[in-house]
Amino acid sequence: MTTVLLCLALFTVAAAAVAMAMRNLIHSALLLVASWAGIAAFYLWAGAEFVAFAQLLVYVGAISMVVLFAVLLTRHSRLDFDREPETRGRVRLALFTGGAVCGVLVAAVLGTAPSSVPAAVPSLTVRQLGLALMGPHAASLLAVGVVLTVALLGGVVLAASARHSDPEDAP
Amino acid sequence: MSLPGQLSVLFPLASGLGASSPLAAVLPASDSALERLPLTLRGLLTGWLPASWQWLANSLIAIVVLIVAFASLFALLTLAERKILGRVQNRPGPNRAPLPFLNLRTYGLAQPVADGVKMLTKEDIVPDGADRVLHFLAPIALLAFSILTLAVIPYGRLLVALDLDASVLFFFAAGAATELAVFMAGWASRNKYSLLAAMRALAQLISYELPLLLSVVPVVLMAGSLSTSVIVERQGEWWLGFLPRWYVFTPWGLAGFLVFFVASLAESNRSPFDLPEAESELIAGHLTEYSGFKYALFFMAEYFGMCALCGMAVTLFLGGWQAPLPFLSFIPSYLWFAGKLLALLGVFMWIRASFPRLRIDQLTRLAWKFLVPLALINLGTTAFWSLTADWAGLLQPLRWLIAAGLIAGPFLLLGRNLSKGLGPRTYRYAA
Amino acid sequence: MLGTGLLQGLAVTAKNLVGSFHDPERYVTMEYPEVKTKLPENYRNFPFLVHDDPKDPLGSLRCVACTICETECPPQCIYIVMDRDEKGKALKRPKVFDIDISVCMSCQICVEVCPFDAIKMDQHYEIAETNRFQGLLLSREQLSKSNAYYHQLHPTEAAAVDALLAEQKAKQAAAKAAKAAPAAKPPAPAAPAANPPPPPAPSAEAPKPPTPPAP
Amino acid sequence: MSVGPLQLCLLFSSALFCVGLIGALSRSNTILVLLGIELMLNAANLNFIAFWRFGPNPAAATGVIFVLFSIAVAAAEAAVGLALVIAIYRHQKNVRLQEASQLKG
Repeated sequence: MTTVLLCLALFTVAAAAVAMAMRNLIHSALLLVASWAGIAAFYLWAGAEFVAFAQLLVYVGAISMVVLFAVLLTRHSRLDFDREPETRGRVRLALFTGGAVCGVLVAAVLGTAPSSVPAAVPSLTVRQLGLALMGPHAASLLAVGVVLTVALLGGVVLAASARHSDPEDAP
Repeated sequence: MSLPGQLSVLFPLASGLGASSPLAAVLPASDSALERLPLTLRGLLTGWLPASWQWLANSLIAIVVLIVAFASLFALLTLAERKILGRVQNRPGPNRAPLPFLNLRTYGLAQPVADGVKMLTKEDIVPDGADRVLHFLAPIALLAFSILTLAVIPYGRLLVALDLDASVLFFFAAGAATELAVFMAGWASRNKYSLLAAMRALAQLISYELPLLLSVVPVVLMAGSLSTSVIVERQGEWWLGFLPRWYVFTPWGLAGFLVFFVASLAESNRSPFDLPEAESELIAGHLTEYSGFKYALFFMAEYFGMCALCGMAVTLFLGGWQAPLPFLSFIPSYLWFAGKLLALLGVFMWIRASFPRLRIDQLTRLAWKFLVPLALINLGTTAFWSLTADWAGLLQPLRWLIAAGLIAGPFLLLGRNLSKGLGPRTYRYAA
Repeated sequence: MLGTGLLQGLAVTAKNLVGSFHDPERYVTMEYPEVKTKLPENYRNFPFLVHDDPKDPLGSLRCVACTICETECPPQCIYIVMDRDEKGKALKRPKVFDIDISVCMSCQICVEVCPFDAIKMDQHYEIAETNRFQGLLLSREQLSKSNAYYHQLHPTEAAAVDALLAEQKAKQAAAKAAKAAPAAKPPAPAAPAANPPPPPAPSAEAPKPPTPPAP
Repeated sequence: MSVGPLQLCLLFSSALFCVGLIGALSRSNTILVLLGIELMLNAANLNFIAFWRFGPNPAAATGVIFVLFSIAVAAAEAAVGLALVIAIYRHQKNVRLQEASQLKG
C-alpha cells in the first residue's frame, strides 16, 4: 500500500524540486509537467479517477501549453539567472522560510493522532459526482464558469495589447 | 497475499485491466462461441496461473495484443493508403517489393517490411547542440500517449482493455498529452523552423481540441455516462424493430459526428489539415531534424492516433460493435467493430486523396468560426432532444423537424459566413 | 451551400478509384520495365546507320563517308574517317564512324542532309551506361542496323526511302544501258557523270546542305 | 510512532508545498514564481483528496468536488498569470520580478 505511495511521492517531489532549481526554463516546465502527472497518478491511487483525468487534461494538456508558450514568447537573458549576492541572500532566506514551514507542517502532521481510516476505496462514480455538481453545488459550478470566462477574456485583453496603432500591422 | 494481488488492490486502475473488467466478467450465456473466442483463447493461455497472478497476465496479454494488432494494422494501413492514393491518381501504387528470398511480388505486401528495414538502417542523426534527452524522449512520449488512448475503446461486446467509469475523459486526457510531445520534438531539435512548425502544430491541435470535445458532450449527455462501453450499449436498440438506433442517425448525432470527424482529421494531422508536416511545402515541420527509426515512430504514433480517433468516432456515433441490422448479430461483435473502423480509415484516405491542403488562417478560421459555434449549437439541440424524449405520436416527427432545423439553419448561416467572398474565381487573363 | 463542393470532389476521386479497376481509360499507368509504351512512328532518338545486307552489316553500309553529316552536325558529335586502299584511293565507305551520344542532341540534321539515306533516327532510349566514356561513344559496329529494323521503326518513311532508292537504281541502270548503247545521248546522263559521288536524283536535295545551320 | 497512509499523504503534500514555496520565494523569473504557486495549489489539492480518501465521511465527495473547482480556478489563474507575464515582458523587455516595481507605465 505505502510502497506505491512512497514511490509516487518521491518522484513528484523530486521532479518539482529539480524543476524549481533548474536554469533552463523549458526543462523546468517539462519537469513540472512530469510532477503534475505524478500528482494525477496519486489521485488515481487514492481512487479519485475523475479528478485524476481532469488533472491530466487541465495541467498536462492545457496549462503546460500556456506555460511553454509564455516561456517562448519572452526572451531570457543570462541576467535572469545570475547569482548576484542579493539573489543568493534571497535564496538563503527562501530556504530558511521553506524549511521552517515544512518543519511546522511535519510536526503538526506527526503530532496529530490518526483518525479512523477507512480501508476500502470509497466508490464514487462519475454519475454521483455529476449529480452532486449539478445539485447542491450548482451555484459554485456557475460561479466557476463565470470565473473561467472572465479569466479567458482578461487573458486575451492582457496578452493582446494595443497593437492596433502599430503602422506595420495596418492592413 | 502475493505481490500482484496486492498491487491490484492498491491500484484500482490496474485491476480494471483484468479481474473486474468485462474481459473476465461473467459471460452471458447467450453469446456464441465465436463471440467468446478471444476470451477462450486467453483462458487457455492464463488459466493455469494462480488467481492472484491471472489479472497481471491478462493485462499483459491485453497490452501485447493491442500493440501487436495496431502495429500490424499500421503496417497494412501505410500500404493501403499508398495503394488507394495510387488508384485515385490512375496508378497502381507500390506493387514491387518482393518477399525476401522468394522473389514473389504479392501485390506489394512486403512493402511495409522493406520500409521498416530502410528506416531501421538509416543513420540516426541528432543535430549538433540539440537537447539530446528531449530529442530522444519526444517520439517515445508521443507513441506512449497514442497507445494509451487505444486502451479504452471497446473492441467488442467483451473486449475492453480498460473499462473505466470515465473512459471518455481518459481518452481525451491522454490525447491532450500528445501536444507536449510535439512541442518537445520541435524545441529539442534546435532548429528555429522546427520550433516554429511545432508552434503552428500546437496552435492547430489546441484549436481543434475544442470542437472535438464539444462534439462529444452531446453523446455523453444522451447516454448519461462517460464510459465507452455504456455508450455503446445505449446504441443497441432498434427503431421499428430493424433500424439501428446509432447516434449518427439523429439530427444532433449527425452534426456531432461530422464535427467530430473534421476535428479528428485535424487532430491526427491528416490531409487536408496536415499543415504541421506538409511534406511538399515545409520539409516535415517539427520532424525536420528527425531521421531513421525516430521518424518512423512519429509516423507510427500518427497512425495510432488516427486509429484511436476513428475507433472513438465508431464508438460514440456509429454504434461501436453493434450490428447494423438485427439478423446480422450472429457475426461476432469485434468483426463489426473492425469493419466500421476500417471503413472510417478508408474515408480518411479517400479525403486525403481528394482535398488540397488548407492555409493556416483558413484552418483556424474553420475551427473557431464554424466548428466551435456549430458544436455549441449542437449541444443546445441535444438538450432539446433529451427534454422532448417523451414526445410520442405526431409530436415525434415535429421533434425531428425542430431538431433538424435547429442544426441546419445555423449550419447554412455559418457556412455562408465562412465562404463569404470565396465565390467561384474569375481569371482575367486565362482563357 | 457549404459542403456540396466537397461532395463533388469526393465523387470525382471515388469515380477514379473504382474506375481504375475496370476502366483502362482511368488506369493509364504502364509498368515500365515489363510493359513499354508503343512509341509513335515519328518518335526519334539518336541516329543509326542503315545497312542493306544483314549477312554483312559493315560491308553493306549505305554510307559513303562523304562527311556531310560530320560537317553539318551542330554539336559535332560525329567523327568519320574514310576507308582507303593501299594506294590511297578512297573506297567510299567509312573506316571509322563514331557518334558520341552523350553529345548528340537528336536534332536529326544529319538525317536531313544525308544524300544517300544512310543515316536514320533510332527509337532506342534506354542508353544508360556504366562507363561514360567508352559506353557512350558508339562505333560503326554498334551503329549499323539493318534496313528491316528501319522498316520496323518508321514503316511509312522507310517505304518511301526504299521506293526512291529503287527508282534511282533503275535510272542508273538505264543510264548505264544508254551509255553502253552505241547511239548515246550525251546530255541526259551528263549531269550524273559530272559529279560522281551523288547519284542523279538527290541532286534535288543537293542544294539543301548549306542551308540548315540555324541563324 | 506509527505513520499511517493519511499521514504519509499529508507529509507528501507538505513537502510539495514547501518546494513550491521555496521556488516562489527564491526565483526571480516571473514564470517560475507562478509555477511555484501552482505547485502550492496542487499540494493543497493533494490534501483535499487525502482527507476525502481517508477521512471519516468519503461518501460526501466534498473533497473531490473542491479539487475539481480548484483545478478550474488554477487553470484560470495560469491563463491570467501568464498573460500578465507577457504584458510585463512587453513593458520592460524582461520578466525579472524585481524590476516590475512600477505601477505606472
